[in-house]
Amino acid sequence: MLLLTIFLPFVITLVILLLGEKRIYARNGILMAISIFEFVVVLSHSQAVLAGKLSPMTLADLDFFTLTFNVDPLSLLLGSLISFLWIFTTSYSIGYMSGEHALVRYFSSLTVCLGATMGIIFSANLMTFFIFYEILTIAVYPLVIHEETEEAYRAGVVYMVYLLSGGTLVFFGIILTYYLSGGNITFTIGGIPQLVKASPAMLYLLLFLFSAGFGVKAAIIPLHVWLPRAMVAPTPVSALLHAVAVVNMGLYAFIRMIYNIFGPALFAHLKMNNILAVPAVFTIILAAIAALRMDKIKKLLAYSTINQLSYVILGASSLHPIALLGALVHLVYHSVMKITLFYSAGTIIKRTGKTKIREMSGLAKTMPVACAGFAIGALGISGLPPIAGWVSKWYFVKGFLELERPWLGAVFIISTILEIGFFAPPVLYAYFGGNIGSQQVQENKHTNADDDCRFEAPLDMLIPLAVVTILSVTFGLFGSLPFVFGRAAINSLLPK
Amino acid sequence: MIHLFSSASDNGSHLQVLIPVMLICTALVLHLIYYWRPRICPYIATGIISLSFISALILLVKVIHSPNGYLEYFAGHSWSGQRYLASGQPIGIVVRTDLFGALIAALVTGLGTLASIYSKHYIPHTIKTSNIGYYYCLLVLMIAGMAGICLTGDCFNFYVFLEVASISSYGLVAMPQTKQSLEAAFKYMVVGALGSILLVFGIVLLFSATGTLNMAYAAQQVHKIVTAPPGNPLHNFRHLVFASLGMFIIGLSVKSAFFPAHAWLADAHPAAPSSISALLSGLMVKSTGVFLFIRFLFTVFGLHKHEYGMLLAPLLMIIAVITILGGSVFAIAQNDIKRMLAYSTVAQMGYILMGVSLISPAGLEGAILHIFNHALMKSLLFMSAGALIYKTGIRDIREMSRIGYRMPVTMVCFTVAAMSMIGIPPLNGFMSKWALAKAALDANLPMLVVVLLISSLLNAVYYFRVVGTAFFGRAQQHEEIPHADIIRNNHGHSLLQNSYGYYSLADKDRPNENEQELPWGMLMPLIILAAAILFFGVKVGILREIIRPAVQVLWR
Amino acid sequence: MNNSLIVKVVSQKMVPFIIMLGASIILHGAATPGGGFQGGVVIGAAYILFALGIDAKTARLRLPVIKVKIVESAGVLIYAFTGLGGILLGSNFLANKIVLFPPQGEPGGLFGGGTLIPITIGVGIHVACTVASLYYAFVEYEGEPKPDKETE
Amino acid sequence: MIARFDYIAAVILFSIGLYALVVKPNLIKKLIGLNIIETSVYLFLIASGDVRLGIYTNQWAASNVIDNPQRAVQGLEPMINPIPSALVLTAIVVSVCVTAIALSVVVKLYQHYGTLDAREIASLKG
Repeated sequence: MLLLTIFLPFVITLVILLLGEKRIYARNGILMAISIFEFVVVLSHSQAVLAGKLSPMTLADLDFFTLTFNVDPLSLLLGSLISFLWIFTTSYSIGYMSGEHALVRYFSSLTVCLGATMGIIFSANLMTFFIFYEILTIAVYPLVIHEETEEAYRAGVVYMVYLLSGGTLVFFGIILTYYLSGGNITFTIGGIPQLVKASPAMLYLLLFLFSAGFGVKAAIIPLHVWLPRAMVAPTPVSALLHAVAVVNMGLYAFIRMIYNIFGPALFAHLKMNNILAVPAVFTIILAAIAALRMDKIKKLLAYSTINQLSYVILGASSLHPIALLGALVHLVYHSVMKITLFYSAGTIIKRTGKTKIREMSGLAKTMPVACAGFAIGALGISGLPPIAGWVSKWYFVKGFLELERPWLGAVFIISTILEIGFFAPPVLYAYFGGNIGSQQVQENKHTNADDDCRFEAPLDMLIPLAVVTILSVTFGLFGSLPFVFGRAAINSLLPK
Repeated sequence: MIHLFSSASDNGSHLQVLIPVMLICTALVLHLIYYWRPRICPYIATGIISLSFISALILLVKVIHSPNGYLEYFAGHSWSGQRYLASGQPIGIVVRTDLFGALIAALVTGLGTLASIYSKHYIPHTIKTSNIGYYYCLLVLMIAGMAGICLTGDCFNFYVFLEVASISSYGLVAMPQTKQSLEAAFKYMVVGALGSILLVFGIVLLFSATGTLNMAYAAQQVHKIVTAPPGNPLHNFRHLVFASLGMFIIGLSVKSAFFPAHAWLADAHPAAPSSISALLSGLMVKSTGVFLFIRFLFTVFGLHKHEYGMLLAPLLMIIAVITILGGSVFAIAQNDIKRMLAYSTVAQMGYILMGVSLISPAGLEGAILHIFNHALMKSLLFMSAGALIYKTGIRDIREMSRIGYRMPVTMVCFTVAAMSMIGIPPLNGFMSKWALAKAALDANLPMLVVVLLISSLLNAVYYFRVVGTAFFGRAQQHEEIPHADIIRNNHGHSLLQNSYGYYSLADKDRPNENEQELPWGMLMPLIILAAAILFFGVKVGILREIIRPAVQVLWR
Repeated sequence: MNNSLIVKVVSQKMVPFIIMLGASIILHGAATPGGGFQGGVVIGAAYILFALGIDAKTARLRLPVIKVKIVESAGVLIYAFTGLGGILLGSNFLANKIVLFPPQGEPGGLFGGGTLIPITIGVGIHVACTVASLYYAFVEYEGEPKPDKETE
Repeated sequence: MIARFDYIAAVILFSIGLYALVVKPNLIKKLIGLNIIETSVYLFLIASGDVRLGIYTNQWAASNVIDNPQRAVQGLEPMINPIPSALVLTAIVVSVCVTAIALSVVVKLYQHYGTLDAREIASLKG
């Protein structure tokens, strides 16, 4: 069943390619079915995994390494999150993209992304991980350039250069690991044992290679350039990049690197947690300041993502169970909230063609659901109490206080203030701004003819938006599922 | 037949000589057959090459099962059965095939079969009809030469076969008779002849020093000379050995297009017909260049045994690094797809040299693995590029947008090979890069791994450019190819000369415009090669089981 | 080509003698300096002389391209089959034994070379034909009208 | 060393040939240069077959040389080695082939460009 989650999407891709541009309903049906199927299959593993049963599965022996897959609590957490959000990504994409060009390419790439993401999450060693990591990189390219404008192609080039360079560094890291550990590249609880014997210089090099390589996907600041550029893509793709697959895979890789390659003991012994904290703090503050200057909604969201991702890196590198729990939970919450933000922003852009913050003025009257979603997401990301984000921030701060590093806790406070600073304008404009926006609502030429503006957007866009908005609120008030998986993950990552 | 497969008195096999002999004999009658029955000529060529492929496979199996890892066959000895002089020097020409040679011979004949199948449809649109007979003649001769190089064990035999292969390839490069191909052929010929003459020089010096042309015996003598203490008369022959080594290194560097001498390759390989480009890039630079490089450096000069190996290694390593980076950087700058592939070949030759320069069994293993894998990948790349040119007449990468939708199978095959070239894991290119990287780390030279990775990244840049344009390029219509003059080929099709001076069929005369993308005869080699790339990526163990003992034989 | 009569006659009368010399060199290839290549070149040179004496087209009529090519290939095949004879008779490729020529010559004599005799004959035929056809390839080449530009 | 005037001649010939090959723009002259280089190597080859000329020569007797170098060095077994001559023949054949093909290519090039100047025949770059 596990292999099915990984390889079925690739088969489905072929089916989509064969169906062609014409058979829209069949394609949509298949896409929804595969998304729901994935979620069900991933969840079906939870019983066994939470009970502590791991069963690695070797698919092929490739002489130097094996293609092996495994489920552990961390991959269960990520897998269920992503397959769950995929349902909304698919349905939102179907709505958003209806009538666009090259949909076969779009949806087949999307499905390859699903398979690759699942492959990354369930891989049990570095090489298997790397194969799917690169497949994901390549599969996202057609999505980035989907608009086929000059800007999109330039963004595509930037994307490819950054991501492939990152992949190369990762690959070098893998070779070095292979070399240092004498051929053992399996993710091991507590780290790969053979690495302890390696010389510190080599291990620092390894840390550099992995962090720089994964840092591209996780958008650590000097390596983040591709992420705001890739905003030219359609909104569902941005959501995919920022909330669902791509950057989360960078974070996942970081967590795997810290806990399953180096291992907490070695990591702490070499003071790597302090080293890794530097770029993370740097990124958090700089990205927040950069976001203050942005006047486009999607750019603002991009920098907000960069800022939030480093929370997770900072929390994960702390090696403290509470901060780690905060990181894992934040991974989930951030995804949910960011997808809310993107969907509401996307709905606004699709319906009104507005991209600037100032243009959102007074929009709440014409598009109440979208603006409510945006406001809730913004509040959540900023970390205001009733909505999801505050829980994880609370854990971060608590963890760092327990670690007696209050200044790292202070970073979160500063960042929160900055976030309120940059998220306030759009929300305030939307709800309390002058009514200049309402006259300019223009009919988008792509919307269906039968949609006579009874709703502010087609239902297949509004429903996912509403669901993820509600989720953001519920997770804030009583979200227990992420904690169940998260605690299990911590037990497996940080052995007593 | 009496002793067709194994010789009566030696441990050799008749196949060792029969493979080149039957190819050469067929080649010489092929152009006569073309006069007589033009239509059966391609079939005869394909048949004889595939027959030699089967023979090479049988030979490979025999070599694998031979106790020493090589077969020795004495050609042209006296009837009395005397094989050696009293001093232990063999009489006559010794055809000595070890595992390495047998493997490459199988590769040569196998790829030759595919190229010859591919040629049947491709060639009539590239060269004059009256030359087709000569084309097949030269093709078979070239394969005979390359197979002969791999099978013999005699210095001068190497030279003769090398020249057979080289001269036929000069003719093949010139065969389209366009400005480019003629100019490229001239350059190729001058540089190639210079390289060959340096090789003769090397062989003569080696002969002067050791008094033999037999490689195994020469190796013993070289060992004696190099280890002779000062005062021993043999000590005086050291200089000859060193001079000979230098000549071999320079001559073979020219032949295998290492850095300062790489320019001819970038001209010659793109100018040839694509089926020949595939063989030139895939096999020619290897069998006449790197194969002999490994053969002479390890088997004869014993680089791993003597101290001059340690002196040469850094030099070779520097050349390798410059070749890798230079080739990759130049490849990025190209707009002509075949020229880009040719520069990519230069870079890949650097990889192989890098494996050799480590002077370790692991490095050699990686180098041989890469020889094999690169032959498959680059043949496929050139053949699919040729198919693009055959169908659409487009050589310029910038004009290729959306071509992947017009010719899906071809472009998918191209993509598979390109991904393998970049080093995407389950494909065979990754396996050899991995082996090279591991060897470099074993030799404690992580910088080489960095070079390898930078080059992979550059590979990714230029191959992705093609694949990206082909599948996701701008949908705009490309401009009309500016054509200087229109000529007519032998089928009455008008040929357009584009801005690069290459001829291509005009749109209306393009074959099978509305039918399937390519004739099956051209599609089949592509698909077979793509499957082979995948197969040898997943089942790399099969190759390593052959290569590991092959390296042991070389290492002795 | 308007040669003087003397040149024409002498060149034609010389041809058989040159061919005789070539044949002699070929046949004695096994025992003395010389052999197939040298003798073949001499015979080829005889033909070139012949063609120079009369004009090339007439010479061409005496020796059509296709015949040259057939004989040329036959030369190589003689070599190859001599080699294969060794295998068929139970030894190795090109193994040397006096089997094709009944008179068993003394070592150093005309027939002392064993299989070397057919080999040198094959090589000689091949080389002679090659030299002749090379000459024709260049002499009879009908190029397109050339521009008048000359270098150096 | 001066005794080996043949080697010196070979080196001089080689230099002349290389000069012609590199410097002369005319394609035919380049080919002549190539042939001169080849000739120099043949000269060297044949000269190295002559045992009488000194110790840096081929020692074909040579199964003897390596086993019993003194005798050959002392000139007790003076003999001209036939193998280099045979090799030279093969090499000459090869060079004839190369020259023939190269000349035919030059003819075709002349037909395309109307010149034999290598500086003007330069459509391939990069």
